[in-house]
Parts: sequence; structure tokens; C-alpha cells
Amino acid sequence: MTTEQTSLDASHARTISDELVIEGRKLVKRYGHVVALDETDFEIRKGEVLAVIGDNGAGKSSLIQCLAGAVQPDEGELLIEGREAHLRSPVEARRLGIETVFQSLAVSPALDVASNIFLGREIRRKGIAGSVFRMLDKKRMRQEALGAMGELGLSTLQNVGQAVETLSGGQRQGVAVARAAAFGSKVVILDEPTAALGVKESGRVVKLIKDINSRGIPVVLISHNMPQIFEVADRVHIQRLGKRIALVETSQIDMADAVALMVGAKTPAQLGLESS
Amino acid sequence: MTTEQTSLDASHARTISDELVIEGRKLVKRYGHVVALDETDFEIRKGEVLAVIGDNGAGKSSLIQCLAGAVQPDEGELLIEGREAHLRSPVEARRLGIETVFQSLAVSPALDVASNIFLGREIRRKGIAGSVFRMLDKKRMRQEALGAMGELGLSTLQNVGQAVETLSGGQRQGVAVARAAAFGSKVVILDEPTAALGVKESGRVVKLIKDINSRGIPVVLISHNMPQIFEVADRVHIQRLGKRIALVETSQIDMADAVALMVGAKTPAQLGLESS
Amino acid sequence: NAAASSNSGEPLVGLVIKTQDNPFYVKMTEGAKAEAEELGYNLQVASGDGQSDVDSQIKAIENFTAQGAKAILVTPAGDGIIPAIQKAQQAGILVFAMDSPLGAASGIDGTFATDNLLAGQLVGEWAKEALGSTPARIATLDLSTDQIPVDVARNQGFLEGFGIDTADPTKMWDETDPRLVGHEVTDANEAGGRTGMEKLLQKDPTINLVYTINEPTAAGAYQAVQAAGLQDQITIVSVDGGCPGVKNVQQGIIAATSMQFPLEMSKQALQAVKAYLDDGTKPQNSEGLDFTNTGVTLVTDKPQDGIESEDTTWGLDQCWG
Amino acid sequence: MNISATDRQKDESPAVPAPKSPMGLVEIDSGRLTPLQWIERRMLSRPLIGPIAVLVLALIVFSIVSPNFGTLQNFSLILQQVQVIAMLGIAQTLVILTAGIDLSVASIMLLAQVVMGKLAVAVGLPVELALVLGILVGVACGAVNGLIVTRLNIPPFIATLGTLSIFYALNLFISDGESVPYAEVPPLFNWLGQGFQVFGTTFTFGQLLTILMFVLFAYILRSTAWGMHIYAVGDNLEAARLSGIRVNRVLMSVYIVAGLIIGVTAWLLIGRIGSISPTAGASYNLASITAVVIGGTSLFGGRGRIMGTLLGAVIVGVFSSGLSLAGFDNLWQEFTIGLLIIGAVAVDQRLRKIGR
Amino acid sequence: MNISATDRQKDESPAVPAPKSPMGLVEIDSGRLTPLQWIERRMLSRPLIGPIAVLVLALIVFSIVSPNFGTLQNFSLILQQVQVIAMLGIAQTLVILTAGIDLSVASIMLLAQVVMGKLAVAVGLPVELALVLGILVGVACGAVNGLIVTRLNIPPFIATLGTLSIFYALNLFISDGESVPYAEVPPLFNWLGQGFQVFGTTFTFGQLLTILMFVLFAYILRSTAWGMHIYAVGDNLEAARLSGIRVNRVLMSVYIVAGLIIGVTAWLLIGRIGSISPTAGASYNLASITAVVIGGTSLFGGRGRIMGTLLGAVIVGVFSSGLSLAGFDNLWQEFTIGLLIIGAVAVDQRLRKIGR
Ligand SMILES: Nc1ncnc2c1ncn2[C@@H]1O[C@H](COP(=O)(O)OP(=O)(O)OP(=O)(O)O)[C@@H](O)[C@H]1O
Ligand SMILES: Nc1ncnc2c1ncn2[C@@H]1O[C@H](COP(=O)(O)OP(=O)(O)OP(=O)(O)O)[C@@H](O)[C@H]1O
Ligand SMILES: [Mg+2]
Ligand SMILES: [Mg+2]
Repeated sequence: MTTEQTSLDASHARTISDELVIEGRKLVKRYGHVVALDETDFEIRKGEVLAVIGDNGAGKSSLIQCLAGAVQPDEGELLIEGREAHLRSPVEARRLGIETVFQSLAVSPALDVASNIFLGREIRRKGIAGSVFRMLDKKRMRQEALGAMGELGLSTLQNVGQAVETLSGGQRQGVAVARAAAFGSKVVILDEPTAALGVKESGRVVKLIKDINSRGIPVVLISHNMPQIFEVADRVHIQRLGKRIALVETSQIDMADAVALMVGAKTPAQLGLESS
Repeated sequence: MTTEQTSLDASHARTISDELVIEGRKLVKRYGHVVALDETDFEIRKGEVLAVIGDNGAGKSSLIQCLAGAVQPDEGELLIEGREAHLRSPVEARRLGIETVFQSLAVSPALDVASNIFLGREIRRKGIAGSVFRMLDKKRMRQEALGAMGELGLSTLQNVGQAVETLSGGQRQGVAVARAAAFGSKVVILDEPTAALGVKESGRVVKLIKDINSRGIPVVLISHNMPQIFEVADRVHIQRLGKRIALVETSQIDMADAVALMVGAKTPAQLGLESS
Repeated sequence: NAAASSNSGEPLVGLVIKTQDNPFYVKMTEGAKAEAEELGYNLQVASGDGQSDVDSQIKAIENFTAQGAKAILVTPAGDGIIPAIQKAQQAGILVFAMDSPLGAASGIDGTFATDNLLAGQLVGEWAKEALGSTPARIATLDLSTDQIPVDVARNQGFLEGFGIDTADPTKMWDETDPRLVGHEVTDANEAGGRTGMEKLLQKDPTINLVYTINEPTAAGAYQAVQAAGLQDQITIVSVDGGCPGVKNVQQGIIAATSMQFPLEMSKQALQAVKAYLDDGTKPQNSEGLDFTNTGVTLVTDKPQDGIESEDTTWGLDQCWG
Repeated sequence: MNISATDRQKDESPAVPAPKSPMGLVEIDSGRLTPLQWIERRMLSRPLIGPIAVLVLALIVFSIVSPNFGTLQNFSLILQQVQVIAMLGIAQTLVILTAGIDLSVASIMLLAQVVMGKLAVAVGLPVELALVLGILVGVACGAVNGLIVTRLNIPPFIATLGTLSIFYALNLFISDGESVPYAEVPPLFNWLGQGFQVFGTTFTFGQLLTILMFVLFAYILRSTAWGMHIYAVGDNLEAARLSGIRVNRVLMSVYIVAGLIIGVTAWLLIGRIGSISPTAGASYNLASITAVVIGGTSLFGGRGRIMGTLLGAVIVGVFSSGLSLAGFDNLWQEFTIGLLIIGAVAVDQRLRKIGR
Repeated sequence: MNISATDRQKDESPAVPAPKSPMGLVEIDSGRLTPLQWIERRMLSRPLIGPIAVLVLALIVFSIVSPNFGTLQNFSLILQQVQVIAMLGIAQTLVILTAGIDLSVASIMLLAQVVMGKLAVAVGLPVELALVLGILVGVACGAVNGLIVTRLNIPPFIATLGTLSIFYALNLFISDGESVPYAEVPPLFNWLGQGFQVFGTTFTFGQLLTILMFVLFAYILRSTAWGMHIYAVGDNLEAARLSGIRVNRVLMSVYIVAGLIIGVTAWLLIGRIGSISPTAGASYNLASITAVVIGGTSLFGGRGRIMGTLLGAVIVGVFSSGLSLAGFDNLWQEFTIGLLIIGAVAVDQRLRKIGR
């Protein structure tokens, strides 16, 4: 596949090119004597939805934390659009357009929903109120936050001025997802974004992923929900014991095989896949 | 149904009686101006698996927190085996044999896995070392913890002497579930126990729920995973906007209708259910 | 210079002061260092952490004992240090008290101190004369609620000198004389002096005489007096004799102060150490006192008849700091 | 269902009307409140309600007990008495909002003040330059604290427990423990102690500066991104970091700005006491924390209001003045301030619980 | 794959062999370590490695600098000098492990001590009874702190900032600021200051008691359920509560036991200074926290070792003694202790990072 391909799914029209947006080579991350990432590779192409699956503790979160600048790999290199990058903090990743929903959610409990969504890139007032007195435009931030939350269909949220600590588990996850969706420009990474969400809200998130992707933005999705993955992802990255053991097109593998690989019941060789 | 019924599923042999283990009547819980529980009812029968479903923010966690003594309802009454009970703390609920996995997990990050599993009911050494010097039997607790974790198939866990904060999200959830499973005697309540778990581990939890239940212990399961619920639950409690809008046998409703009720697309009356 | 010269050949003399944030002890230390150099002693200094920090002083005495000091000079923060002193004496070390007496019962080898009671009396007597026939409205700005001996001696001396019945002379604030308007504690610094004075004036704006525990307190009190525009009505007296204090006397901020002589104190004490080490003679107490009085002099530019005093020109020449 | 819009407000800006949820499921019943209920809710949900209640109560009681207490003159005096602690309290509040604590504020102030005095009086630099350099010493000390916290990763309590001693020792070393007397203090240094008359009562420029600083920092904390980031860092450091806030930069800036405020407070202190003293206000470390705490700011970070600190400082001043006028000994004043700390925080918590 | 068994140990008990995972997927490579690597890992993963390193380094340096330093006599002396702070440190450690802090330890000690003296000397009660009642005053003060923390829900820093003043004022009120002189102190009160000779060096019963108390509480914290619950409560209060721990009961018991230890320390203090003084050791509040902190216990609760506190207290004593023997002025001693606090904690953190 060296030419651009166009998805057959019309409602999901977009182009996937061979160009890599992010590439990780032989990434290693150790925690004391625990090896969370063991020379794992990673790649995501322009325009695609990549699912990362793997057992609990396989190193999925550790991997995306490296991509998001939240932790620094001990070894290996990271290339962003072909150029070597050292992400020393989440700020740098964000500046490069990489937006992440962490498994731990990373929301500030005492701040309200709107402040959380705009944290770190607040909107200032127009005119001298904003430029000289650096005054925030709270009204506008609230309105936009309301819109972003509404997209997710979190209808029970009563007030975007409400502190995040008073939200239910699912509402909280909604805040994190809404933030990433609103700002992602180069890549959006979601670590188990639907874990605490209800059926309807999960559906909304899947739709949101498609929306983001149809804007041409590649998405990395970590999830334990296989049907969801096979609905939305173009390729699956299978992580096992700190390594990527396979990277396959969703069209070329079925769910049962993917799970079998993930838990170690089958090897890539058995399925005729080159061990990536 | 006034007579005892025996499950048809042979591998899952157990009896469900009409006797209620826990009953909640018109429970109300307010947080400031937010009404989390709005005169909701609740019941679970001896020997059954009851699923609680509902949208994010519907009040599921608030409800089971009342049953577990973690919060006190503002109004309404709670009956345990027919007698009125006021659970002023989780300790009291535990003493009555109600064991809970909270959505927030409730594990102590700096303590190791074994200590977490036995927290609050540590095992002391035999002989005077235990009775006079009150010495803990750490070795035995570690061994038993290892067994409990093994049951869940969390094979990547490297050491039960490891601090919980160094575990992955799923491993952490495993610790909480293992604890409840090991100690539950009257009721086991699980608030989204598989949210962070992988496919295999989720399967193990479903099996564990069946195991617990086959010992005659009723289980309350909160989950957004419909197939899982319909696999394991006898009845479904549908929570919506702080109220129980329906309580039905899983055999008498299909998945689509349950979801429709939950999100408000259909009303119980439309489905011919008495609004409970 | 961080480390003191450690001429290990010279006999070690330890000086234990109360605190290093008070220029009185800083000067005492300087005087002792100069005199020790003269006499060929290795002088080392240790300090407590406040007016009543007994524990640090015990530590310091133990450490000097362990180092084999020949003599220890200590400004006692309380009689809690007596057992430590006795242990040092048992080890054959000469121990003198400086600045405030410990009492004869302590078995101390000698004491070189300001007569703080007298220091208070001098300003008290001067104030009585200065006020003349004006009915007195008196306030005192003391150090702390802890009833520290120096604090008590100066306060009670002042009242005695003014002719007020001090009731129990070992206690402040148990007096019932109607001329006494009130008192506040100040931590003996400017901020405490000002706030204390403001509170007292709020309570009773007719105050016309203020005794202060030391000159920084007096300086702070004056700020409050000036802000209230009462500088012509109120006379402030103090005790100490530091140079900033004497300058304030010169400016008329403080009307009179009792000067003490820390440099003299160190000098006399070290000479007594030499006398003992040379031929075993111990110092004699001043007449009628259980310590060697190292002198107090009243300094004021408004001398009163029958009361001996020096002016600020003399004071600036003699002051410390 | 009867879910009403929550009135919880994170700031003092006018309430934004509770938005209708996109699915229209939420009923809003604020319209159904009686005006009294409305006022009650509005007032009780304010974070400053606790300190205000304590202050009003104290003012009433002391005014009844002592006739000299309730005068404008006395209020001005009380404000002068607490202005230094209140200003240190601004610096302390900034640090505490980031979930830190600064035990060294008083040491920094003394050091900055003594440097000003040394440079102007002993070295003979121009007074303006000495003043600026003194304030910069405050900034430098703040930066040292900030570096220890952010680079060495040492908890602020420990870092400032260390620098408390270090800065105090430097202060004594430079000053030799000696004050610069009033007559030698340059007038510029004393300027903030100068006053003007309003309604026959004296107010000082220092008081004015203190109030202005509170207004300024209330604005900054409430309405700028930097202020928001301070709350976010204190609320959950890791979440703030992952949200793309440069947490170390925010922390550094907070310690540096705190140092700047403390440097200015050194100037204020000179104006207040008239001389330059190496020991005046050494006890203000804990006093500034007390003001913050009584003002309702959480020591765990992320929650609190700068105006609470002003109230907290004033409350302590009111008690100290009121008790003294009522004839209580210093011993019992100390005792009562102890009770006050506990009581004020207890009242604050109780009221907020009702208010939600 | 090369995942090795983690050596992370939560306590000092002999290492439990890393269990094979039930699925046998985990390789254990400890066997492949050279003995040196093994020792290195084992040592570095210990929580006490930081304080021990600092202590050893200080001992070596000071022994070289001053010939008088490295004697058994001097070590005994240092231990006597720090015993009171170390004992208060036990109480402080218990409280800090629950994520609290006790600013009032010294005030409680002084109050207990003064009550003992008053009852025995002025009231004339039997000495044994006076002693017990004095210790009970410590217990009562601890209970007051505990009640304020658990019933009024006031953070420990604030609660004890309040009681610090309250207990100190009571102490001055009861004693009238006066000491009971050496000659009037009953021998029983002084007993812990008595000594015995070993190898020509004097040791005191107080030292012995201090060491015994450390051993006792190290055992309790490590090997009993109560100890485990203290860690759990400090680690995450809400999780502990939901796990079925009676958190308020644990907190109350900690403050009460702390009060008991402080009561006993009052007895130790009398033995140490020979008289009963209402002001001796008022500075020990921060000193006891310093010992805990240098000993590597986290101020955020849930992590730390009681033996670290002993090491912390001894380290401060060694520095103070060593610097004084080396002829440093107190000014520079204070400066150096400030650096020590920061340096010791920085070293501790660095070593632990390597050790993992
Ligand atoms: N901060 C840490 N300290 C120590 N060990 C860690 C840390 N973070 C992760 N680990 C370990 O690294 C391994 C991989 O963890 P990671 O969180 O990446 O797994 P995961 O694939 O995301 O699992 P899950 O599906 O459960 O979220 C686990 O064994 C975990 O215990
Ligand atoms: N401590 C609290 N303070 C304020 N509001 C709260 C609190 N806990 C819950 N709520 C509110 O109560 C409502 C019900 O929350 P609850 O956690 O019970 O929902 P849930 O059904 O468990 O949702 P989820 O599936 O997302 O976990 C939500 O609107 C939530 O915002
Ligand atoms: Mg993960
Ligand atoms: Mg929930």
C-alpha cells in the first residue's frame, strides 16, 4: 500500500496515507524493576483510527504516556512527522497538536467544568480588558464548554459552572473527552475513554471519534471493548507483555483471533502475521 | 412467584427465594441542590444476581453507597433481612456481611496488595505472638492474597508485596474485586467492576460473580456492559434520573428495551411494565 | 569569618549567651573575644534560641565540658541550667554567671551582672522627679508573659524607684496602684512596642509616663505616641544603653535610659578567670549584692536634681553597638 | 423530579444563569425561591461567609463591652497593626493555594529590610536604589524557595523550614543584631508610615497600599489565567501537569511573586515601626498562616480567597485589640487567639455545609 | 521479556521471596545478580538509607575535623541532648503518618511537666500520683487535639496551631512563669536523668527509655493491625473509611497515644534539665517535626519509619555538636541546620530514586 486509499464507508469518508504522524522505535520504560515497555514499536498513519489493545498491565497506558509527553521513555526514539522529538512534558506534546485523554482523567476536582476544559489555553476578553488586564472571558468559555459537553449527550450535567468533583464517574470522563475533542489538531489519543460511560454515551464517543477522524485527524484509541474497536478502528496494535506483538488491519483479522493474540493463546506466527 | 425457583442453568445451580435480603424504600439523597436519589426503591432477593443499570449520573453509585453505609440517605428507610437498619459507616455494613467494590475502588495506594485485601480484618499469628503481642501473620496474608488474585487471572501482577500505586488501572480494580469476593457473606455489591478490565479479566469477573452466587450469596452488579448483564443477572433494576423506573426479570425484557428504558426513549408503561 | 580561630594550645573558655539576635549579647561576645585575645585564651561562643531557652544552654555547657574548657561564662536563661553547671564544676571547670544572677544557692563561682533592679530604679527615680507635680498615668511595655527574671527585675525596679508598692517583687502586674494604667507584652522589639503602645493609648489616652523593657521597644512605642500626637504629653524611659538607644535619647525620643556595660562585663569576667587560673582567687561580690555589679549609669539630657546622670555626649562615647 | 440548579460558584463574579441542558431535561427552580431564600442561599454559598460572620460577631460583642472599641480611629489603628501580617498573608495565600506553605516569610522580610538599611545607611547608596535592591533581595529569597521546591522536589514545608533558618541567620549576620534608629532612617523608607486625615481619623499610605494589593491580587486570582493555574496546580498537581500546565513555571512564579510582595512588605514594616530592626516581626511566620487559615483558605491547596486572608488578619487584630481593651491579660489573649483559630474554622465549615 | 521481581519492600521484615505468578509468566532474575548488585539493591531500596547515609557521612567528617568528637562519651552526650526531641518525635511521627501534624507537642509537654511539679511540690500529693496525673494531662491534651480533629473536622495543622497557644497559656497560668528549682524537685522526677557507667562512659536511664520506646513503636507500627491502620488512614483517608476502618477511632487513638508519649517525655525532660521550667523547650515543636522530616517520613502521611525519626534527631544532634566542637558560631550553626534539613531530604529522595 504505497498509494493513498479511500475508505469504502461513505459516511466515514476520509483518506489514509502511508505517511506516519507518530512513530516510536524500540521504546523502553522501566519502573524500578518492572519493565512496562520492552522495546515496543508504535506507529500511526495520517488519517487513520488506530486501536491499541492488550491485557491489563500490557503497557498500553505507559505507551501512550510516552507519546503524550507525560513520561519520558528510558530508551528508544520517537518521531513526529518523521522528525525526532523529545517530549519533555505534556505541554510540548500539546503544542505539537497531540491531545490526550489519560486513563487517570487528569481533571482538577475543585475547578468547574468550563475551567477544566479550557485549562492551559484560556480565552481572554477582547480589547484592552484582555490584552492589558489579561482578563479571562469566562462567559464565552462557559458557553463553549456547554457546547462541547452537549456533543457528548451528557444530558444530566446540570451546570458547567459545577465543580468537577461533584460529577458522577461518567460525567467526569465526559469532561476529559470533550476537552481532547475540542482541541486535538494533529492526533487525539484516548485511553479507555468509555470505561465509565453508559451505553448511550459510549455510542456518542464512538460517533465523536468518527467525527474527529473525518476532520482528517488520526485517533489512537485504547479500549477493552472489542466490538467498539472493530467498528471504528482501521488498524489494531496488539500489545503484550510490554511489546507490540502485532499490527494488523482490522479487515484482516477477526475479533476472536485478536483476543487470542492479546492473551497469548495464539502467536502471530500461527496466524501468519509477521511479528512486528 | 411465591414458591422457590431453581435456575435451569445447571452449571449455575442455586435457589432464589422471595425473601428480600436488602430493601430500600423511597430513599432520597441530595447533594446541595442536586438530587442524586429521588425517592428510589431497591430490593434484592436471596440468592439472585441483580443488575443495576442507568445513564451516567442516574444515581447508581449513590444508591449502592447508601446500601454500603458509605453515605447516609437523607430520607427513606433501609431494611436488611426485613429489619430496619441504619448503616452509619461502611464498617457496620461490612459487619452485616455486605461487601462492596466502590467505583472509586477505595484502595490505599502506598500499601501493598496483600495489606489492601486484608485491610480492616488482618490475620494475627497463632499463639501468644498473636494474642499477646498482636503480631500480624504477614506471610499467610500474602499467600492468601496471591490465591485471591490468581482466581481473577491477573497474571501480570508480579508481587503481592508490591504497592498498589504501582499497578495498572486494571490490576488495581482486580485488587478491589478480589477483596470483596474473598469476604462477602450476605451480599456482594460491585460498582462497575470490569470498567478497566481486559476481555479475559472481565470474563473472569463474570465467572467469579457466578461462583459467588452459586455459594448462595446474592450479588448486586452495576455495569454499562449489557451483554455481560444479560449473561449473569436474574433481574435488572433500571435507574433513571434518581428513581427506579423498572425492575424486571432479564428473561422478560430484551437488551434493546432495557436500553430504551434507561435512556428514556421508552416508558415502562409502553412496555407494559408496572412503574415500580 | 565562620570558624573561630582554634589555637588548640590556648586554654579554652566557653561563653554561653541567651540569643544572638540581641546586640547586647553580640557586644558582650565581641568584648569577650577581644579580652580573650589579650589574655591568650581560646574563646568559643554558644547561644540559646531566646530569652528562656534553658535547654540549648545545658547542651552548650555539656559540650564545653566535653571539650575540656577551663572556664565557662554563661548568661543564664533560667535556673534550669544549675544542675549542668554543677556537673561542669565537678569536672573542675570554673563557671561564672553573666548578665543575670542565679542566686547564691546555685554554688556558682562568681557572677558579673548588671543590677537590673537598680537599672529600673534609676529610670523610675528620674521619672518621678521629671514628672514633678503632674499626676502620673503610667504604662509598662514588658517583654513577655513568661515572667523572665530580667523582665521582672527591671519592671519592679522601675516601679520601686517611682515609689509604687510592687506587692510581690518577684511578679509583674500584681500591683494595684491606681496610677498604673496598663501593661502590654512586646517581645522586646519595635513592632511589639508600637502595637502595645497603641493598645494602651486606646485604653487610656491620658498616659504620660511609659516604661519600656528596652530601647527598641521604646522606639516602637514612640511611633505610636507620635502618630497620636501625644509626644509632648508622654515621657518614655527605658533600659539598655545601646548606641541606637542613646541616639534616640539625644533626639528626645527616649527621655532617659539606664546604660549597662556588656563590654565591661566580659572584660571583668575574663580577668577574674585569669586570676583564678593563675592563683585560685575567686571574685568578690559587690557590696550588698550576691554578684559583681558591672555598673549601671543613667543617661539623659534632662538631668534632675539629686539624681546622678550623664548626658548623651558621654553616652554616645560609652554606648555599645 | 426536582433537581434545581446548583448555586455553587467558584468565584465572586455575578452568577451565570444556569444553562438549560441541551436535552432540556433539567428543571430550574430558582425562580420559585422567595427573596429571603434567595439571599440566604446566595450568601451562604459564598466562600467568605464564615470569616465575615466571625468578624461581625466580634465587632458587635467588643463594641458593647468596651466603649473605646467601636471608633473609626480604633479601626484605623487595628488595620495599621495588622497590615504587615496581612501583606505577608497575600504572599502566604498564593503559596498555600498551590498546596504549599511558606514558613520563611518573616525571615525574608527581615533580611530584605536589613539589606535596605545597610545599603542606604552604612554603604551610602542612593535611597531609591537601596529600596529597590532590598525588594530584589525578597525576590531572590522567593526564587531560592521556588528552586528548592521545583528543582530539588522538596515539599514546601521542609524547604521553607530550612530557609527560615538560613535567611534569619543571614539577617543577623548582616545586621549584627542591631537596629537602625529612627533618626537615621531615610524618609523614603518611612514614607508608608506617613498619614493623612479623613473625618478626623489618621490613615496611612501603608494601609492604602495594603488594601490596593489585596484588590489587585483578588483580581489576578479571579480573572487571569495565571490565577486559574495557581488554583489548578494546588488542586491536583498531576492533573494540572497532564492538562498541559507548566506546573514548575507556575510554582516558580508564585514563589517569586511572593518574594516580591514580601520585599514590599519590608518597606511597609519600616514605615510601621519607624526603625529598621532585625527582630521585629520574627513571629509573623505563624501569624501570617493564621490569617490565611481563619480566612477560610484550605491548607491542602486549590481552595480559598485572598480577601479571606484580609478578613483573617483583621479578625485577629480585632480580637487582640478588643480583649486588651476589655482588660484581658496577654496570657488570656494568647489563650483566646488559640480558641479563635479553632472556632473560626469550625464556624466557617459549618456555615458552608448549610450553604450548599 | 525481562521483567524482574521487584524488591520494593513495605517494611523491614526479611524479604518474602517473590512468588511465582499463578500462570508462571513471570521470570525472576534476582538469581542473576552479583552479590554486590544484590547488596546495592537491597540497601538502596530500604527506606532508611537516606538518613543513614547522611549520618555516617557527618560522623566521618566531624571525627576528622575535631579530635574530641569521635568519643563514646560524646555520643552518649549527643543522645542525651536529643532524647527529648526524639521522644516527642515518636508522637509526632504517629500523627504525621496519619497525614496530620502536631504543632502543640512542646506545649503539651510543658503543661504536663508543670502540673506534675505543682501537684507534687505545691499541693503536696504523693510523688508517684503526681507523676501519673501529669502524664494523664498529656493524654487529656492529646484527646482534646483528637476531638477537634475528628469531631469538628478541623485539619490537624489548624487544630494544633490553636491548642499550641491554649496549652502554653495554661502552662504559664498554672506555673505563674516560675520554675521549681533543682533542690525542690523530688528524686523520682529526676530519676530518668540518673546514670550508670559502661566502659567509663555515663549513660542515663532516660536514654535507655528513649531507645526502648523507639523499639516498641517500631514493632507496633510494623507488626500490628493498629500500625497498619495508621498507615492506611494517612495514605488515603476515604479509601481507609470505605475499606471498613474506623478512621475516627484510629485518629483518636493516635492523638491519645501521642499525648501519652508526650506525658512520659515531660518526665524525661525534668530528668534532663533537673528543674521544672515552664519555658524549657518551647522551641521543640518545630524541632520534633525537623527530626521526623530528616528521618524520611512524608508529611503527606502514610509513608515513613519511626526509626528514621531517631536517626533524624541524632543527625541534628551530631551536626549541632560537631559544628560547635569545630568552633562554628551559633549563627552559622543555625544556617547549617537550615541547609541540613534541605540537603538531607534531597539526598534521601535521590537515593530512593536510584534504589527502586
Ligand atoms: N508509576 C508506576 N510505577 C511502577 N510501576 C508502574 C507504574 N506505572 C505502570 N507500572 C507498571 O507497568 C506495567 C504496565 O502498566 P500500564 O498502566 O501501562 O498497563 P495498561 O496496559 O495500561 O493496563 P490497563 O489496561 O490495566 O490500564 C504494569 O505492570 C504496572 O504495574
Ligand atoms: N459528592 C457529591 N457531591 C455533589 N454531587 C454529587 C456527589 N456525588 C454524586 N453527585 C451527583 O449525583 C448524581 C448521581 O451521581 P452517581 O455517582 O450516583 O451517578 P451514577 O449513576 O453512578 O453515574 P456513573 O454511571 O457515571 O457512575 C450526579 O448528577 C452527580 O453529579
Ligand atoms: Mg492503562
Ligand atoms: Mg457511578
